[in-house]
Amino acid sequence: MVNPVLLIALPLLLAFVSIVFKAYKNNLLVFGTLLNAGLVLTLNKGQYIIGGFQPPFGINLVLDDFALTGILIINGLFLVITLMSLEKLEGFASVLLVALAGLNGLVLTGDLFNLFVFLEITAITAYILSSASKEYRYAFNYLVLGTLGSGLYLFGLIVLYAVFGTLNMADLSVKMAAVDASQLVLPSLLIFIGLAVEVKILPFNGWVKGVYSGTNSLVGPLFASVYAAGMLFVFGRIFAQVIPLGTYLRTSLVVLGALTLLAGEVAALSKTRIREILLYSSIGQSGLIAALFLSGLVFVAVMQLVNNALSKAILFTVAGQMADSTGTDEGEELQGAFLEHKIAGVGFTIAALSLIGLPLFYGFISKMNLLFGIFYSDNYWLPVVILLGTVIEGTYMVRLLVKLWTPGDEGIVSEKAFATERPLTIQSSKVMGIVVLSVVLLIGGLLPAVIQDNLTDSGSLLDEVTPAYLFDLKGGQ
Amino acid sequence: MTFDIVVILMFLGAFSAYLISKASLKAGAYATTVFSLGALAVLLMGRSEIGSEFSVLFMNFEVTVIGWYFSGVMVLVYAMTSFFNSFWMDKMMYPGSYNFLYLFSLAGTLGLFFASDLITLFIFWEVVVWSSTFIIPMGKSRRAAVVYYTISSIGSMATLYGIMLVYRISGTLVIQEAFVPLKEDPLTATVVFVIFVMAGLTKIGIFPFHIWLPLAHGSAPHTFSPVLSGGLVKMGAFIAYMSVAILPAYEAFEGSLKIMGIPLQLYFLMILGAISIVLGTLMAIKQEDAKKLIAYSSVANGGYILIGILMMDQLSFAGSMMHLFNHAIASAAAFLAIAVVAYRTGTTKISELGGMIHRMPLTYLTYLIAIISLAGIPPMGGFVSKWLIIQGLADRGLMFMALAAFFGSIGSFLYVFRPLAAVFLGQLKPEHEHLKSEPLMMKIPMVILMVLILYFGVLPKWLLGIIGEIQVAAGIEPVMMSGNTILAVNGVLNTLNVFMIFGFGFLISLIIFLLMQKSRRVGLMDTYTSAEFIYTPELYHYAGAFYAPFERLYQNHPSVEKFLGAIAWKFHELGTVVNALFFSHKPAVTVFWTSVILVMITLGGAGI
Amino acid sequence: MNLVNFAYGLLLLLAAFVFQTTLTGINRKVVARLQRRRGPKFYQQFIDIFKALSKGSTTHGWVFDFGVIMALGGIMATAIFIPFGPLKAVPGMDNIFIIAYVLAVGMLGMAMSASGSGNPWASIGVSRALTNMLAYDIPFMMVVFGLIFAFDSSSLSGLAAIQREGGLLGWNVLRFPLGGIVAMISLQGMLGKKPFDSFIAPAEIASGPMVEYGGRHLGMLFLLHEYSTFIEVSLIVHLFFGGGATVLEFMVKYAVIYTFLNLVSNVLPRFKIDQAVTFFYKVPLAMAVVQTFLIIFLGMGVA
Amino acid sequence: MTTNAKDVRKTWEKIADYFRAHSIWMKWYCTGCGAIEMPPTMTSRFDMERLGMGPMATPRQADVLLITGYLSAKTLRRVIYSYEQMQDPKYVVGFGSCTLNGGIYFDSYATMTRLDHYLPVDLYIAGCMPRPEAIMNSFDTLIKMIEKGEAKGWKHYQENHEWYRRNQLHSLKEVYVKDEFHE
Repeated sequence: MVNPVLLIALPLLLAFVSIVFKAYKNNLLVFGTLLNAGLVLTLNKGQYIIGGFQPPFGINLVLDDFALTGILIINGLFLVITLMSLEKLEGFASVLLVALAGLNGLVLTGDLFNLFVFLEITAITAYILSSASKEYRYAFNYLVLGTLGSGLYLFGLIVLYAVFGTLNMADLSVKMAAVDASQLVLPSLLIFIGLAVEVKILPFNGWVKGVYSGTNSLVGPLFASVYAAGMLFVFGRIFAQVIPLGTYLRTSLVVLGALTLLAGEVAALSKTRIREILLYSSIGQSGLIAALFLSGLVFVAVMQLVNNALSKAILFTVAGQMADSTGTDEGEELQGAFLEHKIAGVGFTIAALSLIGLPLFYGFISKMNLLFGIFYSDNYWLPVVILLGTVIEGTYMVRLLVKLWTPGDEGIVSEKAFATERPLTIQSSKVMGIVVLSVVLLIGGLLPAVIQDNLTDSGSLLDEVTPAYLFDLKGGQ
Repeated sequence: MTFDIVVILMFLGAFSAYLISKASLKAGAYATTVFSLGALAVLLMGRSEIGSEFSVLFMNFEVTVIGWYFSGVMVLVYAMTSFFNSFWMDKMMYPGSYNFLYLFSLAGTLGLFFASDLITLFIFWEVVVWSSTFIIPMGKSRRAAVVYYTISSIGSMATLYGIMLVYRISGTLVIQEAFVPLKEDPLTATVVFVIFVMAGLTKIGIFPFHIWLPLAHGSAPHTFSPVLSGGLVKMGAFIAYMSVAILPAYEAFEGSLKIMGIPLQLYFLMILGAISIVLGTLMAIKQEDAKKLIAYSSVANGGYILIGILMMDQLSFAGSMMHLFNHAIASAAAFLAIAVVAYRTGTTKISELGGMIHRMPLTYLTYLIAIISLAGIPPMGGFVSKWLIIQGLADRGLMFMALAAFFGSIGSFLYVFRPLAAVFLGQLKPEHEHLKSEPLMMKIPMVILMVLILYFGVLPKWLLGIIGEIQVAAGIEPVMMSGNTILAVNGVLNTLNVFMIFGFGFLISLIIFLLMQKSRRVGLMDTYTSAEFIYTPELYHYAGAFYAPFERLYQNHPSVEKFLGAIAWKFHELGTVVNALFFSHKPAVTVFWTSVILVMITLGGAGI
Repeated sequence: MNLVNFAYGLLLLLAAFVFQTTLTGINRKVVARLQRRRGPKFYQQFIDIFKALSKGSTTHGWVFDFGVIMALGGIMATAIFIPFGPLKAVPGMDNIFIIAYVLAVGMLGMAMSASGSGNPWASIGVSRALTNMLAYDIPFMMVVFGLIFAFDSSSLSGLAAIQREGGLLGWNVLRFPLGGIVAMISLQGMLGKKPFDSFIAPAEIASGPMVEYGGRHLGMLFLLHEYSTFIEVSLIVHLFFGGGATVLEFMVKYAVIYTFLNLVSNVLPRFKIDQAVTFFYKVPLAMAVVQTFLIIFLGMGVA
Repeated sequence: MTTNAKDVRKTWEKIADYFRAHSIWMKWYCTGCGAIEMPPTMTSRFDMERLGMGPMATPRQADVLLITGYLSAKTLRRVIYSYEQMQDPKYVVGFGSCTLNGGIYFDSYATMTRLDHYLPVDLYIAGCMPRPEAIMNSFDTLIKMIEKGEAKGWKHYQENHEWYRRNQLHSLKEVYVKDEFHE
């Protein structure tokens, strides 16, 4: 019954209100995120037309399973992350409200130009948030590259509009499908690059290093899980459902995604700072998910996306908090950091293991499904890349975990005395948030049906892949 | 019915052990003993229920003979080692978590051995890997855990690929059915076989995946090394068994080139096994740390087990299955003995010890019996199994495997003797004058293991009976026994007679000894010194570089560790290169790459 | 297995002792003649052993005693397994691998006892002895492996009987000459005769493992030495020289081989331990591998 | 009863003494001179092995301690150590005049002039140096002594240990097992 446009309008409204009532802006933010999260649960699927013009002429919101999963993840994680790091808001409350609106809009919109608008709104909030680290140079880099991406996206859009005369997604997908895909390489590629900047596909992701490596416990998880999830949902929407890719372009882009995965993992392996490790891991995961979307495996891509978003929220929160309270996130200097923070440590561990895809955690379920999916699309090389990536990812994650849990040099028994003396504090709100997210990961791993059922139909807008390959968790066969 | 309860109970037991540890560490440690002993009891009593099937959550299980046998070995090792846990509670960084992970990994192995579909198998495989990964760094090395995890995950990821491939081909994950279509397609079968067996190879520590063993076994907590070496390594043997027996490799590779009746694919793996034997032996000989030494011996023994399993015949296979048990308990006993020494002295370096027999004779005896079995000398269990393997090799005429087996066999005398001579015998150091003997709780498992090693060396009938059942289940001729005589096609072995004659010889020898004049007891320092006076026992103790002349012969050996290390470093460098190429703080670089990609893909697209 | 077997075993042990010890005495005489000396009485070896047993002794702890008892016991048990010509104390127990491994009990016992004395010379000697063993045993086992494959039997008396069927030319040393040479060289190593005697080198490591022994311990080690010589030479007689249809035949073959090795030993200098290893792995091992290859892949000399 | 038991032991001892007499293993303690006289005695010219004699590597294995040449305070200490490491029954043979009375070094401050003050010498071989013939001759005597049960020095040492120990300590001026580097 509730119109999903409220998800966009309400935060925007609250953002304007918060500018007026500066004193209450944090409360307004909490109120807005809570309200949004509550609203998500009451939504019904369907098409919502804004302004009375029927599509393809008017603007419309599409709330299918895919979008529903998207806003569920975005609003849910946004809420948890905000609540975890309220003390880090520092006047970003209004920006965050705008960001929430933008992200919801991204996922919900059914129109490519509308999407561009939301993309810009979201990007602008991201630029602002990235300046929270006081490294304005990196924020500026981000701004430059983000603008470049938007520009290319817009350019691609113009070409499409010139050819097909419409920007409505459903309409466009039908019209584009009728044309030989090889003639649409340029606009598809332009749109791809435009989105790839935000999705962090190699080599368009030069900004990530600077921006992510300085994030605090609020901005880090927001970027790595909420923003990343939002952008990937858009990416999936467009490339799995709207723009049909020719074999050539599809293969090239999947290769690019696979390369991103490998490059990200390999780069993470060579790093020692926790946030740097995590940011490269994020790049790798983005590459993987993008490759899955490009292969048309929407369902498993969403599963992996959820896994990545949940895990990264925990990981970046802890890493950001470490950097915030101790002034460093160098793994070597934080040896044994979890000794005094066991719950957060366990959460961090669960998140890391889930990210690697180890059993008992949700990551395992998603990794199994995505591998089965890829095999069923008769692609035998991508699993090799993914498994290689998993090995590398496991290596650096375990290396990091071992360091954070058990201090001590090689050759001597690990002892409490070797633990770091830096004063690490983790607020109870963060601990609680971490517990909630880890429990979700655990439940997803042990009783996958709970998460599964909410995702089952999210690949169904164009439904080119029926999820028949799904590893049936109840039968095992 | 009992088995599903065991699996679930063990997982619950892991959590309860953690909770109990929060109340009292010692109690938590005892809980590990109680739970693992309980599992052992249930396993032994539930033998009649072999063949039962059950499901937990989305995982499916079936109790097979081989699964039962493997889990019995595993639980036995865990149960015996768990007696030691309580002594390290105050030394351990995370004692509660240790107890938790200890039982958790045990539960994982149970699930693994009972799995009836490939995904369940893989799930428990990974559960065991990650749970043990977090125990290892509580010991002496953090790097060990990482190397262990990496090597394990290389294997398990390869196996996962194999599982996927099998599923794609056969459309089922049930272990008994999944491999059936492969018989018609030897090429795919080869690919599946090679990648599927990888996890097994990494876990047994077959060359070139052996590098994690000495690192992890050598530096894990003293209470976990026995489990790693005696127990977890055997998981690899299980995978190897699966890939040969369930695939079934001999049928699938019927048409391929054969060497002495062994398909080339299997022969290649056997050669890897043979290399492991030789390499494990050579490396064990030169180790300066007792635990590393036994770890390398595990590499060598893993080679035997692998070769035997790959033979899939009446003798060697039975020998290999039995060796698996013998090595498990003997290596656990040896590690436990070293653990006692480490508990009392705080070191496992051979050259820092000596004369421990004068302080802890029972430990010495445990170690002695364990190494007699490891070296395959009668009347211990290890002899029977090695005899079977070698008779089987002789029957087939696999001379290069036999060459390695002989080398490993004789070489094992060298390396097992080294800790015996330098840790337990020789001069007692002054600082160890006042060491106390081993505590009672440590004596219990050591005595049990000693008795078991001796018992199965003298009366292996029961054990070989079970192995016969396994062989029947795997579709090969079971090992023949009449009374206590093992009947091989090319020789017989009556272990009881060997034992009795040995006892007879010992008796005569004892009588001669007792008939003669009583000896005068002198101190250890009253020895022949070319009439020189000596005062420093630690200098009068031959421990370091024990086999120096022999070690010199291969000191410049090529090292696969260096090679693998170089590969790891190359990945590291690649990461730096990627970083430098693509992740610059200058946006111009990104713009440059963007235009490159744009141009390349567009031109490529236009070209097509 | 019943008491009769044990009685036979005891008799066999006595016979082996008397035979081998006399032979050792005679060989001392032979060697003396070779060096243009008169040499000791032919029963000198008995006197030496009994004298040693009659003397007082010192001990360094229970493992020092226990090791010696275990060593002699193990070697005696092995000797019981060995068929004395056609005579066998326990039928069906003369499996070559059993003998090879039971033999190791004795080695281990002695090594243990020697190290238990706390004297580093002993440990050095043991380390050399074990290294030596790693050198000579592998070529030997390799050849034996070939024989077992060729005749599908690993019983000493069985292998000997098969050889006797073919008359003189049926002897394995003639059928498989390479293997025969390897076995003889290995036997030289097993017996610890020159050039492979660096582990007891009296002048540099004070007789190695034996350094701390005196009195009854030493006497028992002498017994052990006689028995292990008996076992090792018998192995070769059975494996390569057709064993013995009669006790006399066996004893003659035995005596000839033993004396021959002794003569060889007395004209050779001593290898360092690493030289011995290198030698064994370069020459006899290569020969053994070639021989086994010929047997297994070409069936040369088998039928 | 006691005499009977003594007789039985005596028979046993007689047999043992026969073995001991005909199998004499020696530990040579050569202080400088005298060592050169041993090889000819051992090799083909005189062939001591025909008497069942031979050199041994360590005192534990040896029956006879053959001390050649003069002894100083430094070497005496080691000779005593070696002697005490030997197994009973053991015999001491003093070789050359120096062991008897100090020989040409009789007036040196460091020379021990009378070996039998410190160890129970069963047999002296006089001469400077004694030729191999003399050595063989004395070995013959030693064999006969042992066979008859007359070589009882080791028992004498046990019974008069106090006296020997006093002499040793007197001459060595220190605890006899202590070495000069450790005081």
